Amino acid sequence: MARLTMREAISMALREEMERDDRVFLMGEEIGVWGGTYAVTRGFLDQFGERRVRDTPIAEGVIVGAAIGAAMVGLRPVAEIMTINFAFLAMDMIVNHAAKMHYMFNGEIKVPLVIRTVGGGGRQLAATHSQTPDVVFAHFPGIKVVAPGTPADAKGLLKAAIRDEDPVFFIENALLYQVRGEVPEDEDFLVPIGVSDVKREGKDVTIVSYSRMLQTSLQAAERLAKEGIDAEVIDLRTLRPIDTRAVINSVHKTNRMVIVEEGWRAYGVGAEIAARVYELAFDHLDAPIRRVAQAEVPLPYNRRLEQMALPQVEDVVHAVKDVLYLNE
Amino acid sequence: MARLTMREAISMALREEMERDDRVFLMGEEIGVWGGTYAVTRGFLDQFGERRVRDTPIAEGVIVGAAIGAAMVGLRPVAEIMTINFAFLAMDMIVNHAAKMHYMFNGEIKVPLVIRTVGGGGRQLAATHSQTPDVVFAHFPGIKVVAPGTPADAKGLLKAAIRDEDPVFFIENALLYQVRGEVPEDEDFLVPIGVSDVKREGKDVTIVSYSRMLQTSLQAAERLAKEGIDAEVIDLRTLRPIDTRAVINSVHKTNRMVIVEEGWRAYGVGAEIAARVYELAFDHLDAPIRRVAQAEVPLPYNRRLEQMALPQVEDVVHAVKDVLYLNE
Amino acid sequence: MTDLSKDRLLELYRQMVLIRRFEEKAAEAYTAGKIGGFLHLYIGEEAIAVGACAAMRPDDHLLTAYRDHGWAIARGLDPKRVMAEMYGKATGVVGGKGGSMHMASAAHRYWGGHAIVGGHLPLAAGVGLASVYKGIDEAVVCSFGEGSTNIGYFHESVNLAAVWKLPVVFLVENNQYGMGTAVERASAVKRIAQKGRAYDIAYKTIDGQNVLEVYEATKEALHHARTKGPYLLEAVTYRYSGHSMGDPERYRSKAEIDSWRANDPIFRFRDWLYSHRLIDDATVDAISDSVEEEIAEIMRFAEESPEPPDEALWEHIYVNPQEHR
Amino acid sequence: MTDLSKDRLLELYRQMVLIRRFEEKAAEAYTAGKIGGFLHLYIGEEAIAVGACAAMRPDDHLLTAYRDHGWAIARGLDPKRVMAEMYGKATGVVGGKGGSMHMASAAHRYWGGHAIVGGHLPLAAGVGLASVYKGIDEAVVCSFGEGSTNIGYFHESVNLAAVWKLPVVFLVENNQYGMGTAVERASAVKRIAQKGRAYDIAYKTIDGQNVLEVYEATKEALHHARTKGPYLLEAVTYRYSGHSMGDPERYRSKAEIDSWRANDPIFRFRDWLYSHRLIDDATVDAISDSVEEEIAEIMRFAEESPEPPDEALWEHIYVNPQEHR
Ligand SMILES: Cc1ncc(C[n+]2csc(CCOP(=O)(O)OP(=O)(O)O)c2C)c(N)n1
Ligand SMILES: Cc1ncc(C[n+]2csc(CCOP(=O)(O)OP(=O)(O)O)c2C)c(N)n1
Ligand SMILES: [Mg+2]
Ligand SMILES: [Mg+2]
Repeated sequence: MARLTMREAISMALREEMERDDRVFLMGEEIGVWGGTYAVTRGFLDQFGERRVRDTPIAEGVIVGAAIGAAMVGLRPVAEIMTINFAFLAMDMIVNHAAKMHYMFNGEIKVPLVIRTVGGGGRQLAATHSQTPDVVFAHFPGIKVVAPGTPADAKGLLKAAIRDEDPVFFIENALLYQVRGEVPEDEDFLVPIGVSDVKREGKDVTIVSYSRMLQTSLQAAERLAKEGIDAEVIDLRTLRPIDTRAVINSVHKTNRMVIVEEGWRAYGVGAEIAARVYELAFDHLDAPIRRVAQAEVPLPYNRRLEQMALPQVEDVVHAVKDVLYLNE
Repeated sequence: MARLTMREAISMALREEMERDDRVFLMGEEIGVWGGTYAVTRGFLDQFGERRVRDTPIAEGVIVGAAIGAAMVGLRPVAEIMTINFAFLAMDMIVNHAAKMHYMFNGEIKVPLVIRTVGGGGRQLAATHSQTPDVVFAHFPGIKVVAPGTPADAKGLLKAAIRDEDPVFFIENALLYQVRGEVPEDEDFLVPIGVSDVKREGKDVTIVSYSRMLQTSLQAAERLAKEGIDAEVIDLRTLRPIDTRAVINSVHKTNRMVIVEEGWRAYGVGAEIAARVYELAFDHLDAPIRRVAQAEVPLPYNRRLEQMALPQVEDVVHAVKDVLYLNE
Repeated sequence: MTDLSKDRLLELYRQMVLIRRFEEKAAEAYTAGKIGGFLHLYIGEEAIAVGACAAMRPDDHLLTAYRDHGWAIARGLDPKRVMAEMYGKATGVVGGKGGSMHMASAAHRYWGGHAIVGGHLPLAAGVGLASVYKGIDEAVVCSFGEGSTNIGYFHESVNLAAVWKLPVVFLVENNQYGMGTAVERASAVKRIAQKGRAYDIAYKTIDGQNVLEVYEATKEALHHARTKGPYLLEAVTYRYSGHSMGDPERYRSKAEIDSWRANDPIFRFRDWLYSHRLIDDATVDAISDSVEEEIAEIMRFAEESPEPPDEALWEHIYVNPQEHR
Repeated sequence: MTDLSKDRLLELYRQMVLIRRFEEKAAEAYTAGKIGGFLHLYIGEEAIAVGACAAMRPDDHLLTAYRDHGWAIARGLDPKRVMAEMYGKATGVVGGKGGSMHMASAAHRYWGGHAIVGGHLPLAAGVGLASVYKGIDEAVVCSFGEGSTNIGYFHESVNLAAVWKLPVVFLVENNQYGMGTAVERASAVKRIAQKGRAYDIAYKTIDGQNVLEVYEATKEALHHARTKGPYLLEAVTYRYSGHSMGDPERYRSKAEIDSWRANDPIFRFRDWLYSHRLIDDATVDAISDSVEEEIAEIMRFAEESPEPPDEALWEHIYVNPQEHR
C-alpha cells in the first residue's frame, strides 16, 4: 500500500499496463510533450517514447476513431479526450461505432479500447466546460462506463478497463486528482468492472453516489454521524453495466435512500438507480428516495452561482434528514 | 378538421409556417430535389425555391451549426437531421452550442432554432440506424425536446416549436408517418410545448408513453378493455421541459402505472418519470411502477430478433397485468 | 499493359459478372420481401472493387461504406454467406445481425461495411496506425463515396494519416451523386482528388470504369502508402440503380444514365479481353453459365439457411459480459 | 500605404497598447485569485484583432475563439465591462456568466468568444448564410487558431461557405502552437492558407505582426467575401504568454520567444509611425498615460462592481421558460 493521489494512482495504472503489455499505447491531445493537461502522463513521453505516447491534432472524432481502428486489429489503445465536454465531438464514434461493432458484426470485430476523459464542474470554466453528462454515455449498451471515486478504485478499475476486451469509457473528475488514499502497489491489482462497493457501513440510511460525489457523500456521512445518524455510503463505480446488489442489500437494512450525483437531475443517473430500487425493493422503502443533483441550468462562470448550482455536503445532509422525516 | 397522416400533418405545419413567416427556412440533406427521404418536404422546393429549401452536403455538424448561426441573427431555421442516429455527429452543436448560448451569454444571444429528426427502430436498419436515444438529448437544460405521437400533436407542436424563441429538438418516428388522425386545419393551431396530454381516460391503471409507443399503448389499452381493464393513457409529448401533472393526477386515481418507451430502459425516459412519480405520489402507488422498453442490445438486422428486442403490445398488456397483480 | 496472367484477368472478368448478377438477384429478393432494411446496389461500379481488391495483398486491410456487397465478394468472402446475410440468416457473414450494409470478415481482414457516412475513415486511419505501431507494412484500403468527403471525418482522418504517414489508401468512389445530390451541389470542388492538396499528399483521379486502370492505380497507391504514407485515389464512376431501393430518382435523367451505360465497365473489359485475344465467345458463355450456376446456388443457400436462434439476440453485446442487477 | 487618417492610426496604436496592458493586468488579477477558470492572454497577437476590426464595418459580424479579450476591446466593447466579466461581476458583458472565454455583445454584433475548438466556425457560416438569405452584404469575420484547422468543423464550414458562396472571412491566427503542439506536429501543412486549395477559395498568408498589413488584407478579404464568397486569411503571429495561465511551457525555448519579441507588433507599428512622422515622443507618452489612466479605471470598475444576484442563476435558461413538474 502507498498513500497516493488519484492522479498518481491513474498514472501508476497506465504505467504498469504499458510496461506489462506492448500493445497498450496512449493517444490524445497534449499527453506527450505537455505531459497531460492534468499532468497525469507527465514523464510518459520520456519513458515510453513517441511510438507509445502520441500527441494528436485537436480532432476528437479521429482520436477516438483511430483508437477504435487500432483496437480492431489487436492493439490496446488508451485514447484520451481532454474533457468529457469534448467527447460530444466524438459521440458518434463512441456510441455508433465503439459500442455497436462487436454486436453488429456478430463478434467478427472486437474493440478493446479505453477512452479516458475528465468531467465535472466547480472550476469556473462556464457552461460548455463544466459538464457531468456521464449518464448520456451510460445509456448505450455495448460500452462500459466506469467512474471511480477513490485512488485505489481508479487504479484497479483503469487496469481492469485496459485488460477488458470491450470498449470502456473511463470518466475521471478534475477535482478528485488531488484526493489521497491508500493504493495497492500490486501490479495485478484489479477492481472488477460492474461491481458496486460499500464505502462506509451504516444502518440508518443508504447514500448512493459515485465519482466526486462519493467524497461529498462521505463528508456528509461524517457530519451526520455527529448528529447520531449512521449512513451507509455506496459507490456505484460502474454506470454500465449497473450493479445494484449492494444498494438493494443496503436498502433492505436502512429502508431509506438518497442518491447523490454531480450532473443534472432530469434523466440523470439517480433516476435509473431510484427506478431500479423501487422495482426491486419497493416494500422495503419507508420514504420516497431523494435525489441530490445539479440545478437544471448550464453552469455559470461566477463562482458563487456555480457553487449554488452544484450539490454540496449540506444538500446531502438535508436530503438524508428528509428521508428520515427529520426536517420540519 | 382533416383526416391526415402524420407525414401530411408535419408537411402542413412546415408549409404554413413558411408561408406565414419569411424568416422560416429549411436546410438539410435531401430535403429539396429528393423531396425528403421520408417525403415530408415533397414539393417544397418547387413552392419555395432554393433560397428557402436548402439541400446541404452530408455534414451534420455544419448543418446544425449553420442553422444556429442563422438563428442567432434573426432567422428561424428548421434544420433537418436525416435520422436521429446522425444527430450524434452534431451532438456538440446541439448540447454545447444551441443549448448553452442563451444562458452563457446572459441573453445576448438567442437561438430560435428547430432541429427536426426521425428516430425509432423496427425497419431492419441494424444497430446504427435504429436508435431511439431521445433521452440523451432531453438530459440537457437549454434545449426543449418534443416527440409527438399523433398527427394533430405533430402539427401543433411543430408550429409551436418554430414560433418558439428557444432551440427545439423535434423527434419524429419513421413508423408513425403513415398513422392517420384528425388534424385541425386552423393555421394558428398550436400545441403548447411542455404540456402532457391524456389520450385515453381510464380508471384502473395509468400507461405513460410518447411518440410511437403512444400508439402501442393505445392498442394495448384496447386489448385490455376487452378483458375489462380500463387503462388511462398519457402522452408526454415533451421530454424537456417535463410535465408530470397529468401523470400525477392519473396515478392519484389509478394507483398503478406502467411506462412504455421505445428506447433502452437503462437511463431511459421511464426512469425519470418513475422517479418523479415516486417523489410526488409515493403514497398513491399500490404497486411498483413497471417499465416497458427496448432490450439492452444494439438492434439486430434480422427481423425476428429485432421485433423481440422492441416493445410490443403484448409487453404492455403483460406489464399492466403485473402492476394489477393479475399475472400468476 | 498489365502484369496479370490470363487466368487472373479472366477471374477478374468473372468477378465483375458475378457481382452484377448478384446485385440483380438481390434487387429481386428485396422486391419480393426476402431482404429488409436498406439495399444499396453496386451495379455500374464493379470495376472499382474488383480492380482494387486484385491489387491488395491478403494481409492488407479493407474498410468500406454500406454499398458493400461487391467489395465483400471481390475481397473473397463467400457470396453465399453474403446473400444469406441479406436474408438475415444465421449463416450470413455476420449471423444476420448486420444485413446488407454491414458485411465483414476478420479472416479476410475486411473490417466492415459501415453505414454512418464517413464513419469508417477514422477507423481506417487507426488500422493503418496499427501497422506503423507494429512496424509492419500491411496497408489499408478505405473506400467511400464522393459525398462522404464533405464530412468532418474525411478531413480529420486524412490529416492524421498525413501527419503520421499512415499506410492508408483513401479510395473515393465518385459516382456523381450522394443520394440525390450532385457532387458540385455539395462539394466545393468537383475533382475530389484535389482535396489532397490541403494535406500535401499524393492524389490522382482515374477512370473507375476501367478495371485495369483501377488495379494499376491501386497497386501504385498501396506501394506509396506502404513506403511513404496516405494516398487519395479518386475513381470516377456511376451507379446505374437508385441510391437504394425505392429511390424516386428525381435528380437525374434517363439520358444521363444511358450515357454511362455505354461506358459499362464489364463490356469495356470484355472488349479489351477480346482485342487482346484473351477471351472468345465460348469462354464468355462458359463464364456466364458458371456464374448463373453459382447464383442459383447462392440463392438456394440463402433461402434454405436457418434463421438465427432466439439466443442470438443476447450474444456479442460484450466480449466480457458482466451484466448484473 | 494606407487610407487611414492619422487620428485613426494613432487610435489603432492606442488600442494595441491598451490591449497589452489590459492583458498584463488580467494576468495579475488571475494570480491574485480575482479571476477564475481559464485565462488565455492575447499578448503578442494584438495586431490581428486591432487590424481586422479596423477593417470591419459596424454592421459586419464577428465570432472568435476563447482568446477573446483583445477582440472584444478592438470591436468596441467597453473594456471595463470586459474586465468585470472576468471578475464574474453583474456588470460584465455577459453578467458574469461567461467569464474570460465568453465575451459577447449583440449591440456590437460580436457573437461570442467560443471555447469549443472550431465550434464557432459552423456558426459563422450560418451568420453568413443569413446575409445571403436576407440579400444584404453584411460580412462575417471568424477568427480561430491554426490548431483549430485540423478539426472536422473547419472542413465542413469552409466547404459549405464555398458551395453557398457565403460572405465569411475565415481568419486563422497562426501563433505556431495549439497548446503545446507545434503546428507541423498536428497539421499536414504548415502553411495553413494552403488548405484553401481544397475548396477553390481565395486564400492568403500575411504577417500578423504588422497591423497595417492585417488591416489591408482584412479589408480586401471582406470585400471579396461580400462580392464573391469565403476567404481564408492566415495571419502569422506568436503568443508570448503560455497557452493559458499555468502552462508549464515545456514545448518551446526562451530563445524562440525572444526572437518573436524582437518582432513585436506594437514596437513595429510605433517605429512605422515614427518613420512616417505621425507620432513623436510626447504623443507616445500621452497615449501611454491615458492608457494607464483607463486601466486604473477598468480595474476599479471591475473590483467595485456588484456580484450577480442569486436569481441570476435561473435567468436566461430559456427565452420562453415553461418548466413544470
Ligand atoms: C452521417 C450520415 N449522414 C447521413 C447519412 C444518410 N446517407 C446514407 S448514404 C448517403 C449518401 C452518401 O453518398 P456518397 O458518399 O457519395 O456514397 P454513394 O451512396 O454515392 O456510394 C447519405 C446522405 C448517413 N448514413 N450517415
Ligand atoms: C473540441 C475541443 N478540444 C480540445 C479543447 C482544448 N483546447 C482548448 S484551446 C486548445 C488549443 C487550440 O489551439 P489553436 O487553435 O491554435 O488556438 P490558440 O490557443 O493557439 O490561440 C485546445 C486543445 C477544446 N477547447 N475544444
Ligand atoms: Mg456518391
Ligand atoms: Mg495556435
